[in-house]
Order: sequence, then C-alpha cells, then structure tokens
Amino acid sequence: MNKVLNNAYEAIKGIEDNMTVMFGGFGLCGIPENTIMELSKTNIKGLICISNNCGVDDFGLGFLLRNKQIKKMISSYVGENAEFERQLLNGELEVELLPQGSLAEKIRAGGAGIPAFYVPAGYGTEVGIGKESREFNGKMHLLEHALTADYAVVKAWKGDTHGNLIYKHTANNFNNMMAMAGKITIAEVEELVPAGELDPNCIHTPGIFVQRIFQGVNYEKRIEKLTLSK
Amino acid sequence: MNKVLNNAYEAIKGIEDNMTVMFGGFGLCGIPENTIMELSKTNIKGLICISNNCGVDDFGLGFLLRNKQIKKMISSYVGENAEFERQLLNGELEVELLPQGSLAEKIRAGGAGIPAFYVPAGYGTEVGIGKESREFNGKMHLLEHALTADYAVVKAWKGDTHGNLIYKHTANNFNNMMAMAGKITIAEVEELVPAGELDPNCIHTPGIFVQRIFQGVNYEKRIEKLTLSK
Amino acid sequence: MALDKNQIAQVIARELKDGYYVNLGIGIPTLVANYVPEGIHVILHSENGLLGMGQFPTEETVDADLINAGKQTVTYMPGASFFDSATSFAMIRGGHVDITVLGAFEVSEKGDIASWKVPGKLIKGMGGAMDLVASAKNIIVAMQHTNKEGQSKLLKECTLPLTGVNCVKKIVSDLAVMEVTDKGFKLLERAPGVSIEDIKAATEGTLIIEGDIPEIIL
Amino acid sequence: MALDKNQIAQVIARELKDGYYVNLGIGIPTLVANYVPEGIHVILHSENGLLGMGQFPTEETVDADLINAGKQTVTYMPGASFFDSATSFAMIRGGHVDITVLGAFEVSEKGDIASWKVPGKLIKGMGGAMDLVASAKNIIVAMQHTNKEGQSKLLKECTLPLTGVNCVKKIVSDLAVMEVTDKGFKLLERAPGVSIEDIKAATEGTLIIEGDIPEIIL
Repeated sequence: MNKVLNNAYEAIKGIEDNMTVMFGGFGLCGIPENTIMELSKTNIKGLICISNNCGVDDFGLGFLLRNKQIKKMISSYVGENAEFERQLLNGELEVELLPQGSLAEKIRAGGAGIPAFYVPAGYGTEVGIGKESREFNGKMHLLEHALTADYAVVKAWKGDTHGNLIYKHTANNFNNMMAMAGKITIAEVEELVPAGELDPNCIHTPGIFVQRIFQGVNYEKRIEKLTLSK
Repeated sequence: MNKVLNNAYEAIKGIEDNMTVMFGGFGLCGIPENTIMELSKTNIKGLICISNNCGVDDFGLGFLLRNKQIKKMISSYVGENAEFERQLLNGELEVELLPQGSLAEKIRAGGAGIPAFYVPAGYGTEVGIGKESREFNGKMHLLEHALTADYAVVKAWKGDTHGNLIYKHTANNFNNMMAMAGKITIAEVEELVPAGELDPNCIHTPGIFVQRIFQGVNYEKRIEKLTLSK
Repeated sequence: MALDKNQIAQVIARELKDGYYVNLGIGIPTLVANYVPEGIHVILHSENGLLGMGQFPTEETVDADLINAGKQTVTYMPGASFFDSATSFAMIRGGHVDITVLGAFEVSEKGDIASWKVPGKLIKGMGGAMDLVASAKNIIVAMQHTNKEGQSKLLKECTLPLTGVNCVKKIVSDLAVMEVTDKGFKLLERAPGVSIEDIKAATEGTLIIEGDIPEIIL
Repeated sequence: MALDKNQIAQVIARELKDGYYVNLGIGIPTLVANYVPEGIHVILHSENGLLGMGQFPTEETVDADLINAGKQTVTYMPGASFFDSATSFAMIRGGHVDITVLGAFEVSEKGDIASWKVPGKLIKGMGGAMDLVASAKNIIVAMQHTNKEGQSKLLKECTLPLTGVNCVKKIVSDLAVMEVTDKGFKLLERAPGVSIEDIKAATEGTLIIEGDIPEIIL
C-alpha cells in the first residue's frame, strides 16, 4: 500500500476538465493551498467546485476563478470576492447556494452511502423550490440528496502514511466530510508521519477515506479578517 | 453550569416507568456499568431500551432483563442470553431488530435533527416490511426514521466538567451517537477532569450533548469472549 | 429614546441562563457576549466547528486555524471542543443550542424572517442562517424597528426572500421587546421614553397591546 | 477432494490486493486473514469501530476495551484508527470497504443471500450483516456447498429469510469457485479431484459451465 506522493503536482494526476471537485476549508481557514495552487497552473477547466466558500480575489479558490477554471460553484456563502461577482453577473459562472448545514450533511451523506435525507432548513424559502417536501413531527422538511465528487481535496494538520488525518482547531470544518465523499480523496498535510505515530483514538479522518497524501510546503495560511482584542 | 453529579444514584433521577432509554456499548464493551447497576436496584419498569445488544445473563442489560424491567428491546443482535430467549418465547418481551448500521444512523439522525433518511440495508428482507422504499441511483432503499430517547446513558474513558467525552478504543461504538440522541444524556466516565484538561482537538463527544456526568466506580469491564493468541 | 446597538444586546443578554449554549450571529448579536449577566456561564457555539469560543486574540495568540463563523480570528475557552461542520450543524438541527440570536432585514407577524438576500444586490449566500432559523429552539432577532427611510421592518408579510418561516420567537428592536404570537407581535416592553404610539406607528404588522407595557430597565 | 475450511479461506485470500480494506465475517471468513499473500498489505475493518485490526492479544496485552465485531479480544496495528458505529457503517454503506467476506446458510442464483435467521430457532439478530451485503462493492461468500443432509445450499431461490437481495458476487465453497451472473452460478474452478458432475449434483440453482474448468491450485 502506498498512498504517499511527493507533492501536489503528483497528487492532482487524473483531475480533468468538467470534473466535480470538493475543496475543504471555511473561508481561507483549512484550505488545501498547495493543491489549489497546483491546479491553477494547469489548463484544467470547466470544474464544478463544491466548497463552502470561494476564496478571495487573490487567494484560495480565487486563483481558479481568476483563471476561469470554474464552471459552477456549489457553496453556502460566496461573498468577499469581486471577480466572483463579475463572472456571475456576466453569466460566466453558475452558482448553487445551499444552507451551510444542509451542504455539510449532503457531503457526509455522499460519503456514508445515504442517497437522500430530510432537513427543515430552507423549507418555505427559494432553496425549497423544486425540492420535495414532507411533514415530520408536525414540521415541514425538504428532501436533500447526497453530494459526491470525482475528487475531494482536503487539508489536515497531521497525517500518516495510511492516510489518517488530524485537523487543527477550526481548520477541520468541511474537510472531514469531504474526505469521505470523494471517489478519490487527496489530502495535503502540514506534517506527514509514519503509520503508528498518531494516537489511534484521536484520528479525525480514518485512512480508508484517503487515497493520496502528501506533505505540503510553504503554507501561507492567510487570515481573512484579522481581529484582535483591544 | 453544573453537570457534575456524585454517582449513578443521583444521575438516574427522572427516569420513570415506560420511558425510552438508550444504552451505549457493543456486547459488554463500553457499557455504562454503574448506571445499569443502579437502575437494576430500582422498581422502574416497562422500559423501552435501545441498545445494540442486551448484555449477557448476569451482566450489563441482562440485570434489567432478569428483573423484568424491560418491556421492549430495539437492537441489532440479542444472542448469548438465555433469560432473553425465555422472556421472548413467553411473550414477556418485545423485540425490534434492525441492521446495525441502520440502527447507528437512526440514532445519529435523532441527535442531528434529521427525521428520516434512505439506506439500502434490509431492502427485500423482512426488515423492509411496512417500510417505504424508493430507488436511488438504480438501487432500492428503505426510508428509516430517526430514533431519540428520554434518556441516553453512555460510558466514556475520560470526561470533563463541561461534559466533553473521550472514548477508549472500541468502547466508543454506539456511545457517541447515543449521547447526541438523548433528551437528557447521562455520561459515566472512568476519569473526570476539570474543563480545560482534555485536548479540544481530541474530543469525541462535545459537552453540548451531555447534561449529566459522573465518575463511575468499580468498573468490572467484563470480557465476553476472551480470545488469546496461541 | 431608542436603544443603541449595545443596549439592544444588553436587553437580549437578560435571556441568557446559566449553562446555555448560545449561537450569536454577526453584527448586534455578537455584542450580546459583552453583557452576559454576572454569575451566569454560557458557552458560545460557532457554526464553523467550535464550542467554547473566547475573546479575540492578541497579536501573540492569533492563529489562522482558529476563526469564527464571521471569519474573524478568535480564541477558545477551557472546556472548548472542535469538530467538523456536519457535527456542528447536528448541534443546531438537533436542537442542542439553547438560544440563537441573529439580525434580520424584515420579520413578519407570523415569525417569518428575511435576512440573507436583497434582490438586485449581489447574492452572497445564506451561510448557516437558514439552518439556524429552521431548527433553533429559541430564536431572538436583534434589529432596527424601521429602515433608514423610516419604513417598518416588522411587517404583515416579508417582502424580501425568506430565510425561514414561522420561526422567530422574540424580537428586540431599538424601540421595543416583542414576542411573536399566533395573533401577531405582542408588545412586552418599550424602550425608555418611547411611547406605545411611537411603536404602533413604526410597526406595519399587527401589534398586540395588552395591559400595562413597562419600560425596559437597563 | 473437497476443500477444508482453511483451504476455502486460502482460495478467498487470492482475491486480496495490496492496500485493500477488508471486512471478514465470523467463521471461515476470519481464517482468510491467515492467508494474506506475501507482499500484500491489507487493512482489516471491524464494524464495531476499528480499522487496522491485529491478531488476538496475549494475556499481557488483553484489553476489555478492544474487541472485534464477534466480541473477541483483539489488538490493533500501527496506523489503526477507532471511531463510532455510525462512522464505521458510513465506511461500509459508502462503499469504502474493498472486499467483504461472509458466510451464508443459502445463496440463490440471483445473488440473494440468507445468513441470519432460521425460522423455529431463536432470532439472534442480523448484526451488521444486512448493512454489509446491501452496500459492499465486492461480496464473497464462504460456505459449504451442501448441508449435513447433502442438500444443496446454492439454490434457485433461497428458502430462509433473506439478509440481502442480488448482492453476492462470488462464492467459494468446499467444492468450487463460482461467480454469480445474470444467468446463474458460473463455475470458475473446481476443488482438486472434484468433477463437474459432482458440482452439478450438489447445485440446485442454475450452474453455467463454459469451456474448461480448471482445478483450484492451492
């Protein structure tokens, strides 16, 4: 068994035009910087990206957006991005917006083999248009379908050669579920250790969900809104 | 905020006849020994117990069974228990059997506010009788509904005064989801520490799911099938 | 005299009880954390995966891997825990969060809320707001009673795209504290020096006035 | 000569590939772990919440908190991880386990399997078997071709309550290796010294014989 690759260049092999790719992260926190950067150097285009956000103009998925590599975004929040706005208004980009919790659960469902489930979020709003609804316990719910992807790209703090992952603080966010939902899951980690060095009781993402892993370099970890105590 | 109690006697306050109670554990591994023992000393009866198994004749939920405190079991496997067999054949006990993964997911759904979801397990078998079925991706699925309980009783390795829990090895099993699904969740732990002592990146069950916690005593941790290497 | 933002937050903070798990939205709701009554310990939930959110960090303690749902850098308190987004929304959807405070563009007398989208302006997305309003046991809206043109934001029917239906339980505006009932907005308290007539004039939706309406004591 | 239990396990072990995640049921399937081919590293999944299951422990290393799905004490390998039952079955249901080996009372020519209940005997429950057969990408059944009375267990239709429908891909019995196809049991290999006629006689369901059927090489 060898899941370990040397770098993002090797890890993205097989990602092609028009594929669906999930990217972990919330805002710029916990995003797979190396892999995004590497994809931005390719000519791969027409991507359907599933990610809670779409980066900022000059960082994160903003790189792919700037290169017009993204055909469609499936997200819960896409603010703070002027290029995004421009492409959307010009009709160059499609967007599907989903409630954040429904998005998270749809991805988990994709990884867990649950094709569809009911949630109350969005009922009676435009999110519910075209979706089946049904009452449970006196309350209306929407039927939400699972999301999966050709590739899922996630970022972890520590990883081992079996693909086990540990996230740091709020950098977990969507990474854990997306790792479950990719047909092929690429994990980039800040520190890659031999199998057996991580505490087996403290693994966030078991290695079964990860097909490729590499130790990333030069993490910038840009802060979107630096806010300090007075 | 004070979730900490002194013992099982204090923790079971409020559990009454005919309530639905979830018990964590798989076989005898990771069961809430103190709370089960304490319940067996009461006259509480008519319980609907949700637990993957039902203990053995002289340990675990077998205590409650022996006292005829259980009206109905919702489980995936109820073997290794002669008293169970006797009560079932005499019509003294009801049993609802569910596939183990569906049981686990129904409990998680209960805790996560998902009233129902689709799974393939059990379709075409007697588990599917009376359940809605539907095709997704060319495959038939059953609609499974969430399970919740008046009380959930779980057992953890370490816990803190905020109710955060960490399980050891395979003693996690159903405990984590059941903690989510109890209207009131009672956690008994081998070691109770002040808030702040557990690594916040390594919490299995966040304290929000736990209303009562106490440090248990005299854990026997009986082994059901001791199997050693030759 | 109408309440300022901090005073609105202060009034909402009276709803907090010891041991509450609390989700505070962006804007005025965030200020509620500054007015937690003495002797009361609440735990702040941030839907990006943190229970036990603390203050903003110092330059020494700032950590790019530790942000809140508004993407601001934060810290965590003793007893905190981190988890993925699915688990975080399991807490919300499963009704484990005791109180949710959020802002709104409009609220209807039926408890519908509009807070995420203004047609003609860029759609930024609903984030976690739809999940929160659909599932929270207790939703309090912090808002201005009227818009800049003086038009009521407490309406018979919302005019903007909805975030959720039939979900708001209580509203604290700059003018009043109101409960959303089957029959409309029930006036509970009024801002110091604000008359019932002032509130009536500022409320398009049905306003229910029963008995004496005391002034808010700050 | 019919295969013994260990030989059945040995034949199934040929299906293992490097890096496979493998779930082995109770009985003969457990023995498969003893025959993993050299140079091949597989990771054993135990549905009670363990990936990377090891051998049975010694008296010194035995731990009540570390058991397998059959409730036997086990150990764990470097690179192992522990998780709750919902996550464990997410692995199974989500198709992340590469191969599942389990026993059966009966298998039908359509790939239906009966393995959990015999009417008239006490119902013990299906455990994780229904989840496994409904979702595994690759299910191999290890079984005896006939029961003690010599009656076939490879049938046109199962007579016992089903565990799952249309799911078995391959069967390794004491007499033969068979693939389950749209048209029935396709004979792939026969046990050393067992004739095609012997297998035909022991198979009630449709048996497809095309070309030469080689003997199993052990």
